Parts: sequence; C-alpha cells; structure tokens
Amino acid sequence: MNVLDFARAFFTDSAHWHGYDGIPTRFAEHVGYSLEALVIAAVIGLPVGLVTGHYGRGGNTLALIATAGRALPSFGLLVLMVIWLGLGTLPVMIPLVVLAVPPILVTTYEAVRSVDPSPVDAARGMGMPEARVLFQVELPVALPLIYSGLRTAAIQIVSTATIAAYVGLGGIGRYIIDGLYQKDYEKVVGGATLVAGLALVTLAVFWAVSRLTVSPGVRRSG
Amino acid sequence: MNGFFDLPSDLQHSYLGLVGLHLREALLPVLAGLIVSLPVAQLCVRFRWIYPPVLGITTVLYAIPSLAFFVVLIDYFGQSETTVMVPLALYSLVVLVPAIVDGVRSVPPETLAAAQAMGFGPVRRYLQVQLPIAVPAIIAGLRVATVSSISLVSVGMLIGNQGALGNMLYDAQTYERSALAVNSVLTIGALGVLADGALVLVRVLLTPWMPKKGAGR
Amino acid sequence: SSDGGTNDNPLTGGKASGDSVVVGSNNFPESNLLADIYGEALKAKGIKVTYKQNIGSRETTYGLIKNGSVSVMPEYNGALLAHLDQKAAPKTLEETTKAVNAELDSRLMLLDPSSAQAKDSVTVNAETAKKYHLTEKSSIADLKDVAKDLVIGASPEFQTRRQGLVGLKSVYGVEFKSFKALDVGGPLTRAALKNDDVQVADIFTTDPKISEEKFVVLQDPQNLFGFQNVQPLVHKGTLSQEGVAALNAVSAKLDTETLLKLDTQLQAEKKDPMDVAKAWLKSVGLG
Amino acid sequence: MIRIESVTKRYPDGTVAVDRLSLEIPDRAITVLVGPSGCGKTTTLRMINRMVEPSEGSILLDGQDIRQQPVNTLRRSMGYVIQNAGLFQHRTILDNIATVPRLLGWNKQKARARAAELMERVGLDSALAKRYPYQLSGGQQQRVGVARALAADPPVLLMDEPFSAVDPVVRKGLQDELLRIQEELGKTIVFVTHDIDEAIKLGTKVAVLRTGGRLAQFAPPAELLSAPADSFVEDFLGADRGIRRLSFFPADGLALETAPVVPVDADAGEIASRATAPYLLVTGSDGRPLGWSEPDKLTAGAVDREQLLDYGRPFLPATDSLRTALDGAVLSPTGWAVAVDGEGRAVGVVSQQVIGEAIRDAHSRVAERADAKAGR
Amino acid sequence: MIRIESVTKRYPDGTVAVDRLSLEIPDRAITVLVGPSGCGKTTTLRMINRMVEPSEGSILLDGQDIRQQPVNTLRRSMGYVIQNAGLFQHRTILDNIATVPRLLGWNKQKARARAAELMERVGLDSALAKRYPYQLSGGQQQRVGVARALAADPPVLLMDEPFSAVDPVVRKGLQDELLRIQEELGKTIVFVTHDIDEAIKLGTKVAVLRTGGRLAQFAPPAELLSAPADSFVEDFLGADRGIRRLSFFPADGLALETAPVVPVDADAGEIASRATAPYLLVTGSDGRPLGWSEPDKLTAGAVDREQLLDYGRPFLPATDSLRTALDGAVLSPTGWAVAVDGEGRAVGVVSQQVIGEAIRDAHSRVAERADAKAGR
Ligand SMILES: Nc1ncnc2c1ncn2[C@@H]1O[C@H](COP(=O)(O)OP(=O)(O)OP(=O)(O)O)[C@@H](O)[C@H]1O
Ligand SMILES: Nc1ncnc2c1ncn2[C@@H]1O[C@H](COP(=O)(O)OP(=O)(O)OP(=O)(O)O)[C@@H](O)[C@H]1O
Ligand SMILES: [Mg+2]
Ligand SMILES: [Mg+2]
Repeated sequence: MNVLDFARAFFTDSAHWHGYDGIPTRFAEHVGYSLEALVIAAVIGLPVGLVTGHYGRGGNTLALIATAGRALPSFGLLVLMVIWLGLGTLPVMIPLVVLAVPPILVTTYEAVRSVDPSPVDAARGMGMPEARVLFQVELPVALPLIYSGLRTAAIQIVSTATIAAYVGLGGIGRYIIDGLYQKDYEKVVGGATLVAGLALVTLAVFWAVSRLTVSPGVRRSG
Repeated sequence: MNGFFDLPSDLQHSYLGLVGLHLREALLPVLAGLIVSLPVAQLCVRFRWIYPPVLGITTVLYAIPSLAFFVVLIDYFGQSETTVMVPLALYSLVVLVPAIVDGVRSVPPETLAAAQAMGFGPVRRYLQVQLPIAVPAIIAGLRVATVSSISLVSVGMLIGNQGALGNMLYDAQTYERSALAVNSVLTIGALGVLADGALVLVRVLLTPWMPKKGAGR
Repeated sequence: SSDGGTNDNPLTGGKASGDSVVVGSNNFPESNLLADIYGEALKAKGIKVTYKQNIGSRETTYGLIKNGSVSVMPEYNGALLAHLDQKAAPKTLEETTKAVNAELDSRLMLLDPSSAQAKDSVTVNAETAKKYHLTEKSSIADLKDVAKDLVIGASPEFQTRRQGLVGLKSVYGVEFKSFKALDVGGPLTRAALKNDDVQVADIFTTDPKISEEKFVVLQDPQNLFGFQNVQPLVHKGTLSQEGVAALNAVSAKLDTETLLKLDTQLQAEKKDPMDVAKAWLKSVGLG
Repeated sequence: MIRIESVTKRYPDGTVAVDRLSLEIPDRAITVLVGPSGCGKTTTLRMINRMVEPSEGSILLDGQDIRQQPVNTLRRSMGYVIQNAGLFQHRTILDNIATVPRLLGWNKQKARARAAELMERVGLDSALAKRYPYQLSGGQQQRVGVARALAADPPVLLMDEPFSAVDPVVRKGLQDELLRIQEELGKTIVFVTHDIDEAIKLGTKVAVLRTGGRLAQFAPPAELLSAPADSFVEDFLGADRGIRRLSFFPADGLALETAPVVPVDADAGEIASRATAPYLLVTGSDGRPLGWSEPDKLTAGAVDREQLLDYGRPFLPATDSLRTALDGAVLSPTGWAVAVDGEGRAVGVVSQQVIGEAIRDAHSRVAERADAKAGR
Repeated sequence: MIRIESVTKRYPDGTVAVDRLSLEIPDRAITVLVGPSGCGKTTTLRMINRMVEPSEGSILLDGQDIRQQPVNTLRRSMGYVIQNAGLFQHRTILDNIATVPRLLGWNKQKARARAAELMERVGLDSALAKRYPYQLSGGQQQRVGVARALAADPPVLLMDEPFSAVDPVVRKGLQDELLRIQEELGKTIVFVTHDIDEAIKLGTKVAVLRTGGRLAQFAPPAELLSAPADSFVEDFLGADRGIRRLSFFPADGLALETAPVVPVDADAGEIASRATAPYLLVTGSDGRPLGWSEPDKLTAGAVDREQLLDYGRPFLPATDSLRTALDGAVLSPTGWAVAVDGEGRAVGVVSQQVIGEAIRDAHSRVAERADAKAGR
C-alpha cells in the first residue's frame, strides 16, 4: 500500500464522513481553531507592524521578537501551557499565536517600510495627516506583502493546529494522533491530506482576497 | 534529582547530552536541505517555468504537519532520528529554495551582463558571481530554516522519544514536573536564538561588501 | 509493509541489540517503571542493557520487538492477546496464557507472568457516580442506558481496540455519546475525568489517583479487560538463560499491591522511576 | 510673497544644509534654485512647506510667519511636485489628481470634475483618466504630478527636480508646458533643479546656491549670464555663456533685407537688379527658401537646385531670439540667416554682421537699463 | 577593424531590434551609436561581443567572422563597460579590476599589480583599492568600470551608456578622462549613448539609429551637424546645430589684431596712436585683460577700472574653437573677443565680423574637401 492508497481508503470509508469524528466536524473544528488563532495574531501583529513600519523605528526589536517567537517550540509551549493551565482551547491558542505573530509582525513592518518613499513624501507635502498617509498611501501599496505575511502565518497555523489533538482537542490533528497510536496509516495520510487541502484552500482564499482588495495599480506594478 | 538540569532516568541522557542530540537532529536536516536546494534553486533560476510548480509543491509539503510525516516515515525508517530528520530537511527546502532563487535573481542584471561580457562561463558565473552575491539571502533563509528546525525537533517526542530536548515534555507531563517543560521550552528557544545569532555572525564575516546598516536607505 | 516485516531492519536505532539487551517500554509511567525494574535486574546479573523508553502504543512496540529492535518489553498478557486477536475472550489466566502463546509471533516468547495486575478499567468520576448511583459494586453494564449522555476519555488507541470501545459495545452494549482521545491513563485523562470534561475514563487499576479523587471503578464481570498480568515479552535469542532466570525472578516477586505502591511513589511522590526500580530490587534482594 | 529671512538649517547630525539664506521670492513668477548636488536646494524648498523646520531664521508668506498656521493647512495651500512624480500607484490617474480636493473635503464628483479639467490643462488625454500610474510613460506621470499639485488651485507651487528623471526630448516638452501653464495661471513657483540650462530656461529669477547652502547669486537669468557674481557662478554657468544669453534678446528688431531674395522663376533683369548682394536667396514658387547662390552663377529660368548652397536653419523674427538668428547665420556657408514667416515663406535675410550689431545694441540697452536702475 | 555586415536581430517575441545594419567601425577611434530609446543600440553593441547573436548577417573582426573563435576568448579580448558600472559588489575595487587578468590565468600578484596601475591610469586614488563598490561615488564606480574593462589591455572597448547615471558635472569629467585615455592607449571604442551632445563630443564617427534599428546616418560629428541626412537626424540634433558645429573649427587661424591692446599704464601718445579702433582693450601690468574702453574715454595714467566694459570670456587660439571665440565676442558688449595665452595674457583681439569671415572660410574649406572627395 502506498500513500495514495491510504488516502483513497480513508476518504472512501463512509464511516469517516459523519459523527463527532467525521471529516466535516473535524474540518470545521480545525478551521475554527485556525481562524481564532489567526485573528488574535493579526490583532496583535498588524497594528504594531503598521505603526513601527510607518515610523521606521524598532525594526531591530521586532526582528528579535520574531526570532524569539520562531525559536520557541510550539509543541513545547503547548505541553507547558497544558501543564500550567489545564485542558481547553487557551493552551492551544497561545502556541499558535506565538507562532503566527512573528511573520505577521515582520512582514507588515517590512511592507510598510519598503513602500516607495516618494509618494509618501508627496502625500505629506500636500498636507495629508499622518494617519491618512499610513492608511491611504502606505497601506494600499503594502497590502500584497502584508497578505503574504498573513498567508504564511495562516499556513503555519493550519499545519500546527494539528497539535491540539495531542491535548484531547479535535481538529484534523485528531486523525493524525489517533492514527499514530492506532497504527492506522489511513487516518494519518487522510489527516495529512486534509491539512494540505485546507492549506490550499487558505492559499486560494488569500489569492481571492488579494484580487478583490489590492488595487490593480499596485498588483501590476509590484 | 530535582535540580533544574537533572533529568528523569527514562530520558537516557544528561541535559547536555540532549542538547547535543537536539542540535544534531535539527542541524543535519538543514545542512542536507542546503545541499539539495542549491542545485534545485539553480534549476529554478535556469528554467523559469520550473519555479512556480516547485514553489507550489513545497508550499503544500510545508503545510503537512510534521507529525504526519513522522508517522508515515516510521514505516521506512522506524522510530529513529532519521524519521525526524527527513521531514525537517523537506521543510528546510521549502524555505531555502525560494531564498536562494530570490537571492540569485536579485543579482543586478548589469553585474551579470558584465560577467558575461568578461567571458565568464555559466559555471564560473554561478560560483564566482551569483552565489557570493546571494549569500545574504541564503543566510536569511538558513536562519529561518534553522530556527524552525530546532523548534520542530521537539515533536519527535511523540514517536518514541525521538524529540531530543522535546522528550522532556513527556516526562514533564506524566510526572507532572512543569519545570522540565519550562526547561525544554527555554533551552530550545535559547538554542534557536543562539543559532540565529551565529548565522548573523557568519553573514557579517562572509559579506564585508554589504553596506553597513544605516548607511543604506 | 505496516510493521517492519521479517527483514532485520537496521534503521530502527537498535544498534546495541548485537551485544546488549534493549529494554523498551510503552508511553506510560508504569511501563517505564517496569522496564527499569526488568532492565536493572538484568544489569545486576552483569548483562549489558540499553533502554528505549516511551516508544508509544503497543501497536508500535509489538512491531519493534518482532523485528528485534527491542529485545525485552514489559507486557500485560491480556492486552497483548487483545492486540493479537481481537475476538479472544479468555476466562482464566491459563486460558489467556495459552491463547496469547498461540498467537505470538514465532520469534517472540513470553516469560513467566507475575501476579501483578494493572488493568484498564471503566472508571467514572465522583459526580457521575453520584448522579447515576454508581458504586464499586456497579458493573459496566449499568452504564448501558445512560452512556448516551456520557463522554468517555482514553488513549486514542482505546477507540479501536477490543479492550476499548469495540469491546464495550459488543460485550456490554454500551455506547457513549462521544469519545475523547487523551493519554494512556495519564495526567490528561485524570485531569479530564476530574474536571468532568469526560464522565468516564480508562484509568489503570493501579493508579493511586483513584482513591485520591474518589473515582469509581466499575466491575468488569465479562472480563473484557481480561487478565492483565505483567509479563516480560522477549525476542528469542536475545536473552541468555541467566537473563531469563533474572526476569522470572523479578516477576515472581511482583504483585499488584507492590505495583500500586511503586506507582504511588512514582506519581504521588514524584520519584524517578529508575530510583524506585533500584530501591525495590534492592529491597527484594534482586538489585 | 514668500520671504526667506536669514534661514539656517542644521540637521541633527551636524550637517549645515542651508546657511543664513535670505531670498525674496517674487509672486506670480518662477524662481529657480540651482546648484551642485547637496547644496541645500531640497532643504530650502521643504522649509517653505514646513516639511523641514528651519534651525534659525524665519519664512514669511504674505508677511506672516508660516509657523502661524496649522501645518497641513499651509501645505494644502502649496502644490508640491517631485522627481518621478511620487504618484499613488494604487489610485487611478483621475483619483491621484483629485487627492487634495478630496482632502479639502470636496465631494467626489466635484473633485473628479476638477481633476478632469486639469488633465486637459496639462495636456493629458482624457482616455488616461482610468489608468494607473504604471501604465503611463515617465513624461505623462510627471504631467499627472503637476496636475495633482494644481488641483486645489494653490497660489504657490513647489517643484523639486520634477523633470530630471525623464529623457531630454520629453523634458523639453514638459518645460514648455510648465511655462505655458505659468503664463495662464500666474502661480508663484519655486523650482529646484541642478541643471543650469533648465534654470535659465524657466526662471524669472534664479538663485545659485553653493555647497554648504550659501547663496552665490540671485538674479534674472540674463543678468546671471552677463554678469556672474564670481568664478563659482561663472564655472557653474559653463561655456557658451554669451551665446546662451542671446536667448533673451528677441530677433524681431533685426533689420531684414529683402533685396537678396529672388524667386526661382525670376527673369535675368530681376537677378541683375539684385546682384549688389554677395549672395542671393532663391525661393520656390511657394515662397519657401531653396538655397543661396552667387548672383553670377544664377541663370534666369534654369536654376540648378543641386548647385544652391545650404540656407541653414531659418528663424521666425516674431518669436525667435538672436541666438536662433545667429545660429542660422553661422550654419549657412554664406554667413547670412534666413527669416521666414509662420508658413515658412522667406521674408528677408540678415547678415551675421547685422546680427552682431543687433547684439551690441541689445548689450548697450541692457547696460543703460542697469545704469538707470543704479541711478547713474 | 570591426565590420557589421547587413545584420538583423529579431528577438524571439518578434521585435526587430536591428534591421539590416551595416557599419565599418574604424580602428583606434571612438565610434558612437546614438538614437532614441529602444532603437537597438544596446542590441548592436552586444552583438559585437556575441552576448546577442544576430538573426541575419555577420560581424567581422579584422576580416574574420567573430563566430569563428570561442565566445569567451572573443569576449575577453573586448572590454565592456555599462551604466552603473556593473561592478561585482562582493569584491574589492582592486579585485574587480583584476577580474579579467585572473580569468586569463595571470597569477594573483601580477593581476593586482596591473589593477593598481590601471587605477592610477583612470584617476582613482590608490587608497580606494581595498574598498568595496558601495563605498564609492557613482563617478568613481564608473572609473572602476573603465579600469576593469581595460585590465587585460583588450584592443576593443564596448561601452553602453556608461556615464548616463552620473550627474552632469561628474559626467563631463568622465568624458574628458575617456578622451585622454583613448588618446594615450588608442583603443577601438564603440560607445552607446542617447545623448547627442555626448555623441558629438566623444565620437570620431557617429552612427545615428532610428527606432526599428535602421541606420539614419553614419558620419563624423561635424558632418552630422552641417549636413544631417534627413529631418529625423536634424530634429535629433536639436537647435544650436550651427553654433555647436563651430566646435570643430579651430580658432588658431583667426587674424588677431594687437593694435587695440593697450597697457593700463600707457601714455597719452600711445593711446592716441591706437585710437583708430572703436574700442581699446586695457591690460594690467601682468598683461591680463582688464576691460574695454572707447579710446576717447581713456585718460593716460588714470584709468577708472570701474568704468571699463566687460571683456567677456577670452579664448585660447591654440586650443579653443571658433565656437569659444564667437561666444567671447557675443558676450562682450563691444562685439570683440579677447585672445589670451596660457597664462591669461592678452595676445590680441578679434571682432565678431572677423570671426564671421573665419566661419565662412571654414565652411568653404569643408565644402571643397567634400567636393574633392566626391570627385567634383
Ligand atoms: N535628513 C537629513 N539628515 C542629515 N543630513 C541631511 C538630511 N537631508 C539632507 N542632508 C544633507 O544636507 C545637505 C543638503 O541636502 P539637500 O537634500 O537639501 O541637497 P540638494 O541640494 O537638494 O541636493 P541634490 O541635488 O542632491 O538633491 C546635504 O549635504 C545632505 O547630505
Ligand atoms: N531580450 C529581448 N527580447 C525582446 N525584445 C527585446 C529584448 N531586448 C531588447 N528588446 C527590444 O529591442 C528593441 C531594442 O532594444 P535595445 O535594448 O537594443 O535598445 P536601446 O537602443 O539600447 O534602448 P535604450 O536607449 O533604452 O537602452 C527594443 O524595442 C526592446 O524592447
Ligand atoms: Mg534635492
Ligand atoms: Mg540600451
């Protein structure tokens, strides 16, 4: 049996399509955790990245924070949080957010930093208030890069959210952990395929959002 | 036995032993990734059409959780370090290939034209011009790959204590010794930050030709 | 290709198997402790020992010992049988021993069983016990009508094992509302049961938490969880006669009470399993 | 009027970019700041709209210190145009131009109508309105930059090397356009460049700065060319100072001779009657010049066009300068320049000698005016 | 000699960048390719060192098809200089320059010694040797680019808009440097630019290309200015064609008058004896000019220097051109230009009229040569 056979076996088994352990439920759980973590990380990372990028200060500090964030092992944090906080979603959210903040923060900072200075200069010269300079001049141009940071974060979250299963939560990781202990490769491969599929969906969503919200002027010239 | 650096016997290693094991499990895959990604990246540069599919495949690979890889690979490599290292090497490819491709592509076209006009053959041009100029980009990629590799090794704990420092997490849990988990997380974090710092140092040493910070912009 | 096959697999890290005995364990503390005990007993006889601990579930470890990456595993005979034969339902220890020996891979052998038993069990927390008037006398079967409102927590493999959801349904007709995958009677399971995240859980009968948290272990009249005597599983030819004798000597000294006592030292007193193992071996004159 | 009063700018790192600079910038005229790289031109310009604050001294706008009004109000009253236009790449051309009106709170429709009007004014095809900056050539982008700065009809326009990134041909077009717009709208323009030719072409007055941000000379371009204040200015003006100065002397006063102009179908008598001139200019039946000939080489009715001498580049007396006339004379092997009307018909000829006299006359007129001004 | 024989380049996307171009590039001279953006200049240049292969036609080097030698050997025999220098940012200045010698297998020491020699030749301070490109100004980088191209002493130098990214002042310096180097080393240089002034200044011969890669004219610059082949070339040359052409006519043939030159301490008699001239040039005791005066306004022994008229910009007859002389004459209110020697001492004066005659003479000499060549 090769990987493809496992995947086919997994997806054709009708038992996998309903109930609390069915694909729809697990998929929805996974999307739920991932979205929640992404939103929290974005709420932390975007404003800080935008403001520091706008003023061009604190790049070194951000880089340090980002490195530290990347260096902390998500899995280790998860276990530590479970030990400290017990079971629940919070111990899962913390490592996911720690994982996702660095790429969002750093790319947002870089994106705003690297906006061509001359339109910004022109905007100030025509008497635009700073907030408008940030939101109406820098942000629209920085958007594609900012999306790429969010996208990286989202993919990492989707992939890493599987560890929630280790501490008894649901999500697609359930198939992988269960498969490991039950020595059931169908589940592992099926779970991995689902995660990869969700990653592709994520990519598609970002592509669509960027199509809709990035000005054609930026898209074509960037 | 309850000192911060005293480990339960079932870990089979001293603290420093685990650190060494961890570094080996984390760094060997990055090295392997680097060795593989150099030619792959060069192919992507040479034949532009290869790059998008390579990027697509690597992105999907990147999305597959490490644990899933581990479980499937147990079949081929058993519950061994190899099983842990193979996916890590794959992940490092995902970071390194684009980094090298972008680095090599970022070489200014005038520089390439100048090299071509001076009679550099393709191999010489790659080794003596493109690659050295891509060093900062390559190291930037290596930094990300190394740090995340160091962090990911810990998941190996789930496949029979192959997670080096991550193995402490299991004991922390089963014996309810949270200090072990703190130790594990902090040590792994510190290793990551140190490795990152070391790579920055390597970059500074290798690229005396880069404008110093602040001189630019 | 699911479990290593017959070719001796050089990639499994058992490089020491040539000249030293590899003692493995499953991923729960008691298994670690037992591995330490058996391993140290071998060491006391001057045999070289390497440990390979926390490997994972039986589904994994059985493959490893079969192909020789591991030489000795502390096993539980009933559980092993259930792994080898989903349908087996022995009524006595002898039947169990016979059945498991019949199913065992030809490269493996079981040494003498000890009298120490550490069974999986269906255990409810105090709240649930109160709500449904369950006592130590109640049987798993008593859950039949109320199980649809209860969540059971256990290790992931419990879900697909006969000595798990499969057997609970076929033997007792009990079907729970849902299953929550946790760990092997470890801290997650205990915590979940205590916090009422799950109302029912698989807890080892040797777990000191049972009395501490006033959990109620339900009776298993149908012997679904069978006989769970600690019994070393050995890859043939890796252990000398002397080694076999050493392990049998240990098994002879082990009983359920001892195991409970040692587990308590491990979990409540947070002692290192190796220290516990050595101390006990010494106390019985085997260390 | 903008008055810069003894302004010094010292950057935090100690660089003195502008050193005790005083300038009176005339209203409704183009004032050009010119000087070598790093001499403080940009700094000076940016102090006017307070993107840089002076370290010492003050700047007055219509007699009032510019620090007395809110900074954004001040900036909105001044258009600002920079190199590469600094367009907003995420906005269409129309929306780029409408930016300041929108900032001032105009409604979208009104702002866009205004933007459309300005596109026409700066010579942009209305078909470009919906495009994005990347779809425009450099010259077109620069026009959008100018239109954007003009959008709210600010009395003052600040321009920082606006045309230096486009190629010479396009650049010339943009300069002409700017002169036209200035004439039509009468803005007060402060224009920064490091190109002395551009400064001379555009400036009503030119301020030459030297490195260190000190003023070397502030004068109308003709005066700059005729009387550079010192060797720095002289070197900066470069060679050709005399000839370039001729651009400021119109050619309309030149005494044209019509006698040497003969139509190609002239008869022998006519040719003979004009033979006093050393050369005759033969014109075609449409009146356009064909070429020069010595009178005795000209046979009535049988002009060999191949044998005619090149007549150089003709000039239009009404609009061209003595520079063009002299160039025409120098280019022609005969030393005579040809004057034509708007249709290209020869209206007369003039010798290099006469041009030389006209130049001398112009010189003395300038000198007289200077004397009168100096009270001499 | 390089011969381009009816070469056409069609890019894979169908663009015809060069269309049946034939050129004979003279040895030991600078040939400039000039034309509007996209006219195929770079493509042509790159076909010479085979960085682009022609679609049709062939290129001969000393009579031999360039395809007959290995491509890298060919390239190493041709220096290549481009905009922004294209330096290797990861190598020191010295190692940049030593690149081709190293490629040719010289040992490190010899290559570096050669590089140091070349740094001096192109006017780079040896203190820069150990620096990296980012530490150099644009002009210095460009010099490194030239030095690098010269390092292996190749007979041919290909230069693609090498100076277009530096500012005008530095650019002029680089152009002068190139002319000096060319004079010293006698390389065959093919130089691409889109700046017609640069083309005229540097080119021994100039090829004007039009969009579509067709040759419009191939001639020495003076001929280009006096006889543009068509209106495209004429427009491309721009105004001032006549005056710019004067650069090619030396001023050494001008008949200088010494009579109007009087020293500041001249006595009344001497002044009177020279009063036939309309103006007298007063010189200081060091022989340098002070200014013009009408003879009757000049009082012996009491010259009011303030009252003297500006003498414009003097010219050096030995090295300057008629253009400079004319400029001097036009700049002076008297219409006379002052000739000086190397020390700045007045050696004579010349009226604009005489310059005009000299121009006409020069014209007719050129015409005679052309006639002679045409066999007329
Ligand atoms: N923010 C700053 N901090 C420190 N020094 C500065 C700053 N901005 C400009 N300078 C310095 O001040 C001097 C004048 O700069 P400015 O930009 O005004 O020159 P410029 O005349 O516009 O030059 P260019 O022609 O190159 O644009 C230069 O020496 C420059 O390096
Ligand atoms: N690799 C290529 N593929 C397709 N078309 C090309 C390629 N290189 C150049 N061209 C086209 O060929 C024409 C001539 O290009 P070339 O670079 O030779 O022009 P150029 O005269 O050097 O212009 P510039 O002054 O802008 O450098 C242009 O239309 C250009 O777009
Ligand atoms: Mg400036
Ligand atoms: Mg080109």
